[in-house]
Amino acid sequence: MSTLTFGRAINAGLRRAMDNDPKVILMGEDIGKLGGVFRITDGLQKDFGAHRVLDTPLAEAGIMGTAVGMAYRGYRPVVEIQFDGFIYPAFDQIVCQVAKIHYRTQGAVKMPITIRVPFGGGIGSPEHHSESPEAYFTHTSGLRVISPSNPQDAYTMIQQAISSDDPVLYFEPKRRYHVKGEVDEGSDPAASSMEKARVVTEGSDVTLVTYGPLVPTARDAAVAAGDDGVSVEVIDLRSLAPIDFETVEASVRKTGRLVITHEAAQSGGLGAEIAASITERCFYHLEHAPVRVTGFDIPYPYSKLEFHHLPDLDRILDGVDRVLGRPNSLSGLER
Amino acid sequence: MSTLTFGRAINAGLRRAMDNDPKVILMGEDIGKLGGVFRITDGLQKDFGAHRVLDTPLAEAGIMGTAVGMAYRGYRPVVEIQFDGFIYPAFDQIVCQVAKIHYRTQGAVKMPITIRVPFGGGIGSPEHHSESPEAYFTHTSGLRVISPSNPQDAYTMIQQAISSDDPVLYFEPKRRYHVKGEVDEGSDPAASSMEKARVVTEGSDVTLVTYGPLVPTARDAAVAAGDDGVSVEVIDLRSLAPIDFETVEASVRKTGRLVITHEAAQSGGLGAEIAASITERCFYHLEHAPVRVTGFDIPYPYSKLEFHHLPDLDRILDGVDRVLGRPNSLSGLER
Amino acid sequence: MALKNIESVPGGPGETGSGLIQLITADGVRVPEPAYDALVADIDGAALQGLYEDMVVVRRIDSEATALQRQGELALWPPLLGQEAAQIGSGRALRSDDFVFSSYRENAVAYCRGVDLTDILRVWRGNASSGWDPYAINMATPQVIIGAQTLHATGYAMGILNDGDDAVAVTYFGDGATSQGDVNEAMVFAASFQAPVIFFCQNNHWAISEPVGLQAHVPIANRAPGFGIPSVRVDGNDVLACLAVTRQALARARSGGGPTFIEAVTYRMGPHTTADDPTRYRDANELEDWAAKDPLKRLEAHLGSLGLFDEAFTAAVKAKADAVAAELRAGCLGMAEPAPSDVFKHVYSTPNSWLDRQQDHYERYLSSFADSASSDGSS
Amino acid sequence: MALKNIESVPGGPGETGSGLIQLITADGVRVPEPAYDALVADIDGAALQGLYEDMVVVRRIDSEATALQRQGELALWPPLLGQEAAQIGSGRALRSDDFVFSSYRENAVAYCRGVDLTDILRVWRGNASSGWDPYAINMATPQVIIGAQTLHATGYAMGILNDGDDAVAVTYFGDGATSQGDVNEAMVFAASFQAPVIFFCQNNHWAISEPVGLQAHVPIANRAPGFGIPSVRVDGNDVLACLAVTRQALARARSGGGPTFIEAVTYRMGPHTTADDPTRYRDANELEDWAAKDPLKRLEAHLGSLGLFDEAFTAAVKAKADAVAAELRAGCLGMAEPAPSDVFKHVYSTPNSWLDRQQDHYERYLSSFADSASSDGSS
Ligand SMILES: Cc1ncc(C[n+]2csc(CCOP(=O)(O)OP(=O)(O)O)c2C)c(N)n1
Ligand SMILES: Cc1ncc(C[n+]2csc(CCOP(=O)(O)OP(=O)(O)O)c2C)c(N)n1
Ligand SMILES: [Mg+2]
Ligand SMILES: [Mg+2]
Repeated sequence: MSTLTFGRAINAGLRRAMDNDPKVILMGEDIGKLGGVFRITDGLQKDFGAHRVLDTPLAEAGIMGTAVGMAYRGYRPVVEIQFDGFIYPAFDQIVCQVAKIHYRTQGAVKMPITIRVPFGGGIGSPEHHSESPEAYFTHTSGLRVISPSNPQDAYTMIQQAISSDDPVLYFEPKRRYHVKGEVDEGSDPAASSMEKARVVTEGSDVTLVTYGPLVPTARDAAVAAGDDGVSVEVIDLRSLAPIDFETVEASVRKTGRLVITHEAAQSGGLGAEIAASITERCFYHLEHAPVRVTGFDIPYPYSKLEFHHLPDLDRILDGVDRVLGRPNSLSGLER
Repeated sequence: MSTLTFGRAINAGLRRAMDNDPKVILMGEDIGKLGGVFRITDGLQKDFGAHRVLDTPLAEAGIMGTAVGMAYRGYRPVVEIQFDGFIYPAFDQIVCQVAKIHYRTQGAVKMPITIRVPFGGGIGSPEHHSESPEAYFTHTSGLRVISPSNPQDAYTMIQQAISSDDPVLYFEPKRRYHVKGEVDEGSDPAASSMEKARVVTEGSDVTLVTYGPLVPTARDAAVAAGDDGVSVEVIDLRSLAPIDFETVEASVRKTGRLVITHEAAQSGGLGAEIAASITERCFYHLEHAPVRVTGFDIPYPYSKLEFHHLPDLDRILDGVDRVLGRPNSLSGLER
Repeated sequence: MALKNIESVPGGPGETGSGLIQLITADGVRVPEPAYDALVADIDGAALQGLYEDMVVVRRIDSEATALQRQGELALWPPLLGQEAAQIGSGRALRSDDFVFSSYRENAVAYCRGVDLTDILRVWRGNASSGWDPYAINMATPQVIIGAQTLHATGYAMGILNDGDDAVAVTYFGDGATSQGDVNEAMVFAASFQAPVIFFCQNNHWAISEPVGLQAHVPIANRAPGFGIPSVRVDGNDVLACLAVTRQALARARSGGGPTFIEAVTYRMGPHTTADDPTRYRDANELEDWAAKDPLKRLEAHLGSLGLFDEAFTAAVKAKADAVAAELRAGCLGMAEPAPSDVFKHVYSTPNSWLDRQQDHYERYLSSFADSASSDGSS
Repeated sequence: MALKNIESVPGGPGETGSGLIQLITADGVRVPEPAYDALVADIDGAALQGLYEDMVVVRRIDSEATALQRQGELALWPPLLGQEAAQIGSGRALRSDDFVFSSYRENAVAYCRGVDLTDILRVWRGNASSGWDPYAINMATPQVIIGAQTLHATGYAMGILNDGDDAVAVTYFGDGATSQGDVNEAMVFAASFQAPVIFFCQNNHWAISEPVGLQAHVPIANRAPGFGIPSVRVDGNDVLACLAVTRQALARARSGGGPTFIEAVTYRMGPHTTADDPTRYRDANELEDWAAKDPLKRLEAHLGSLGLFDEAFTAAVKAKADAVAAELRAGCLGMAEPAPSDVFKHVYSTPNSWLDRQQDHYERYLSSFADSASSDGSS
């Protein structure tokens, strides 16, 4: 066991994947000497060489499209998108190529590409540096989407993503890069599945589902609710596509109440899919409609206002009150 | 009143918008002499000149980005994307620019861009020609998304889109281009709102929500269900972002049962948002969980199989049976 | 000053006059071209006859497929009529371990790669998203998104470099494609990594209804040097010249010289696809002008001048073309129909819980018909 | 042959030697350049002094903003240190009805456009998504998505054409940006429509940690002619030369001659932004070499040689810079804080039922705090 920050845990996972398989190649902007703007790839170019860690020209479609070609050639490219808001120039290559080539070629060609995306807000950045674009990808058939919430998962799941023969979007909650945690660097990533959700905190009154950056916030909310006599079960999805609905369903069958929280805009966000699917799966166990506590339907705001947009402990607790029918901010509203 | 095909109705609406406002400019690939691959802009370059109907170089990001610049200069560009599957190269310009410039400039700059997208399947085409990408855009704050289902709406709504000061995605159900209908060419587009849903068929047992290409299919399903003694209320959303949930809610409060159908993949599709929102708004009126009848989570399949992917009358009726708790394909499945 | 579409530009990308590499004129005369003659010194009479046969065969594949489309056996077909020399000349220059990333119109290149004829038609019949296993013939299946494949080729070439191999990636695309960001980014990457990739642009003068002058105001071959990539403009209707310039580019790539851009100036003599009606936008005279430069005719004339175009030869070629056409037609008509649950196959390479559930539900749905009524044969 | 990043290329885009338009040498000597001298014939001593003052002021804005960032008053700042001549020379060439589309580093251009100083800082303080009304100074607010603005400028220029106007759109971007598809597509559109747009590329040798040799293997100015756009490579640290080439491009555009591409070869002397640490990737010697070519120093020397750099002048310039810095600082510190419900403003220009509902709910939420406890000041 070692104590690593979230960021260093990803670095360690990348290093191990590169050690294990010479076909693993990193590509991205500023990932070489600089080690990336978040230093996630720090030291890797020095240790593995410039032919394994490629500083690419400044063009995301180009990075993604050449990664596709490298995958055709048998490589396992790991692409870094510098910030969430810069993934869109690569959208066409992701949606029409990365996601579809396996289907297009009837299984003949594999696309084992990992796309690392530092995502989410709360770091005081200007426009395009704090977005949560995951729902675009969870709606895209052919992709897998995961997001770790702690150093151990970060370490394990990056290796699982790289060894997956399917393309994987790996969303890194950038505001948690400095969080420290215990990491078992000897653990075998193949021993677990990146698709399983995890019950973070057990509880019996309300199921609170989240992922990535809001997992710590949700855990804090559970503690606060506990102080208030409400037992909240927190689930960290880990995999966003597919979602491990069995785990969520089992919890909701127990609690009868579901709150979902994410930073992304509400309309069409992942919360909608979770609410709809869980309602389908356990309608008769629900005591209240699933409640969504999310970002608003706005472009990510400038930093002085970002904490109004981002769900926080209080807003989550308000959602918990709502699902429990306790007094809350919308009490008395004709709905 | 004149009888027009769906395609001609759009053409007539474009013509009227161009007549009324010299700032309306059409841009796209092959829209000039050819009149577009679907002939929607037929004759417009001849009548309005090559400076109003621009055949552009073959580059969707370029088209969208220059449209942004034209809008900065006070124009109202109407962009044609040749097929749904070719919108992705423009995704970055749509999501980061078209959708955000009004917010970015604190209201100083308007982006009255209309993006016309022939969408959906059922026409026997190869890959990338039959997609339903609407959920990517309904999840993008700053955009409005609409989809007409009949010639009259096509005629009215294209004019409403063009006169909107906000950017509008206008999704055209291409497999319905040849459907004929009555169009009142003298009608005032400002007299109605493009955001209102329409009850197509009244009913009391089940609410069936859809839009665009599946509206006729839903109507047929309502007739078939009626023959079977089930009264289905069909709602044509018309606006996909924002959705007129008041109209859907009113219907579901009456029927207690909701079925949603669309061609797009299920997971993260618009059906999820509708199911989640309606469950939030009228949970205690629901007799059954909302049922989704949608395309699968697959890349759009080759044409010999497309009618397995696309919801049709039988699959919708099976969904109606499911929401009613009548014998259906999933009867007896432990859910 | 006014805003308008510019359709043709003097000295622009549609012109064929100057700086075009040509080894056989439109009249079939072999003309010397010192920088390239040595590259095709091995092409003797028999080899020329072989190239001619190839061109006849692919033209026959093209017309047979067009006929199949007219007869309702194919949903669509993109003819390559007029572009035989560009595709055969370049395609025949490749080694089997080179790898091709093409668009949808390169059926003649696929033929050179040894594709099973039936495989060419699968996608156009609607029986598959694509026709063949790319690794079986080292050619990716047709790319529909204009220009996207140029990046794939560049990335593949980067992989070749990393493997220390001397294979080459070759990407085919059209004049219209050069406007796409992807194609330009591919040149940026290719130059930056000095990747062994050939950009083979068939300037067939049209992108559906848009003339090449709308995409560019100077010859397309001029574009590449600005990215640091050497380029050459070749008569795309001259099979020998196309072979020569491709061999030159391959040699450069194999020896560490990096990418090359080839513009093959040719002409799309047919419609964009069988769904297109070029009379709406194209002058009949233009077609006539180009008919005079037909790639097959000029090789006929040249072979004739060498005494190699006798009846025995033409009969053999015709027999071969007939046989290929018959095989193609039989393959088309005999193609097995897909099963409904094939829609769920190969979306992922490992099980996916969302999709598995949908498949299970759909199979239950299908079998509910089998139960309730007589089977409709779809399950 | 191996796959690797190539960092510098002989004769490549990082070299400054050949073909660079220069009117004032690094030592401050005015050298003749026949094709451009006439374009700046009106720039007398007073005008040169004006340009010098501008450069001092914008350098002072830059250092004051950097200081504000260090003091925690700004979240981030992208310094333009070293690029003053490129921005002032070009910015001062423009007419007020021209329209600028820039990236995030063109604060000196904004200064030329007459921006309110406080407005420059709004976005970097986190108080707004952008700082000013674009129509007030005919300059779009900073673009963060690399290269996106080049298409906006091109579209704006197409609008100018359609209006029959003789204004010009000018877009600024970096060396790294030239790798983006958008920038290349902008050149395609600009050439196709012969739009009156100037592509002003500041090759400051770095894109964060990536040297320009990684983006290109030949000078960036070579790129444009391949698109049919004339280009010029100018000493970006020579304010007079930058003024001259921009005037030439403007005249061409105004008279229907279409687009021009200008590569101003300069150097980013500071970090990419205040969050960057260039010592991780950049050789200190390189910085020293470029310090010798500093744009202000050379103009000082030149003015000195003309007897125009006396104490009265430098004192006046210093006073102006001090005043500007004080105004900037005061504007920064005095900026009004946004209200919570400002997050909902200007997403749409007309009411939107989804968002209105969310705003209503959030305002209820905020007021639930005001009710239940003492107000936390956030509502
Ligand atoms: C991204 C994208 N946009 C638009 C299209 C529609 N489209 C198909 S072919 C074509 C023209 C292509 O012209 P060119 O590149 O010259 O190739 P050619 O057809 O002449 O071989 C267009 C616009 C597409 N397939 N992909
Ligand atoms: C699409 C996109 N990708 C990545 C980034 C991150 N990024 C910000 S600035 C920059 C380097 C830009 O270099 P250059 O174009 O040379 O401009 P300079 O910063 O030198 O002025 C990068 C990679 C971005 N802002 N947008
Ligand atoms: Mg073409
Ligand atoms: Mg730079």
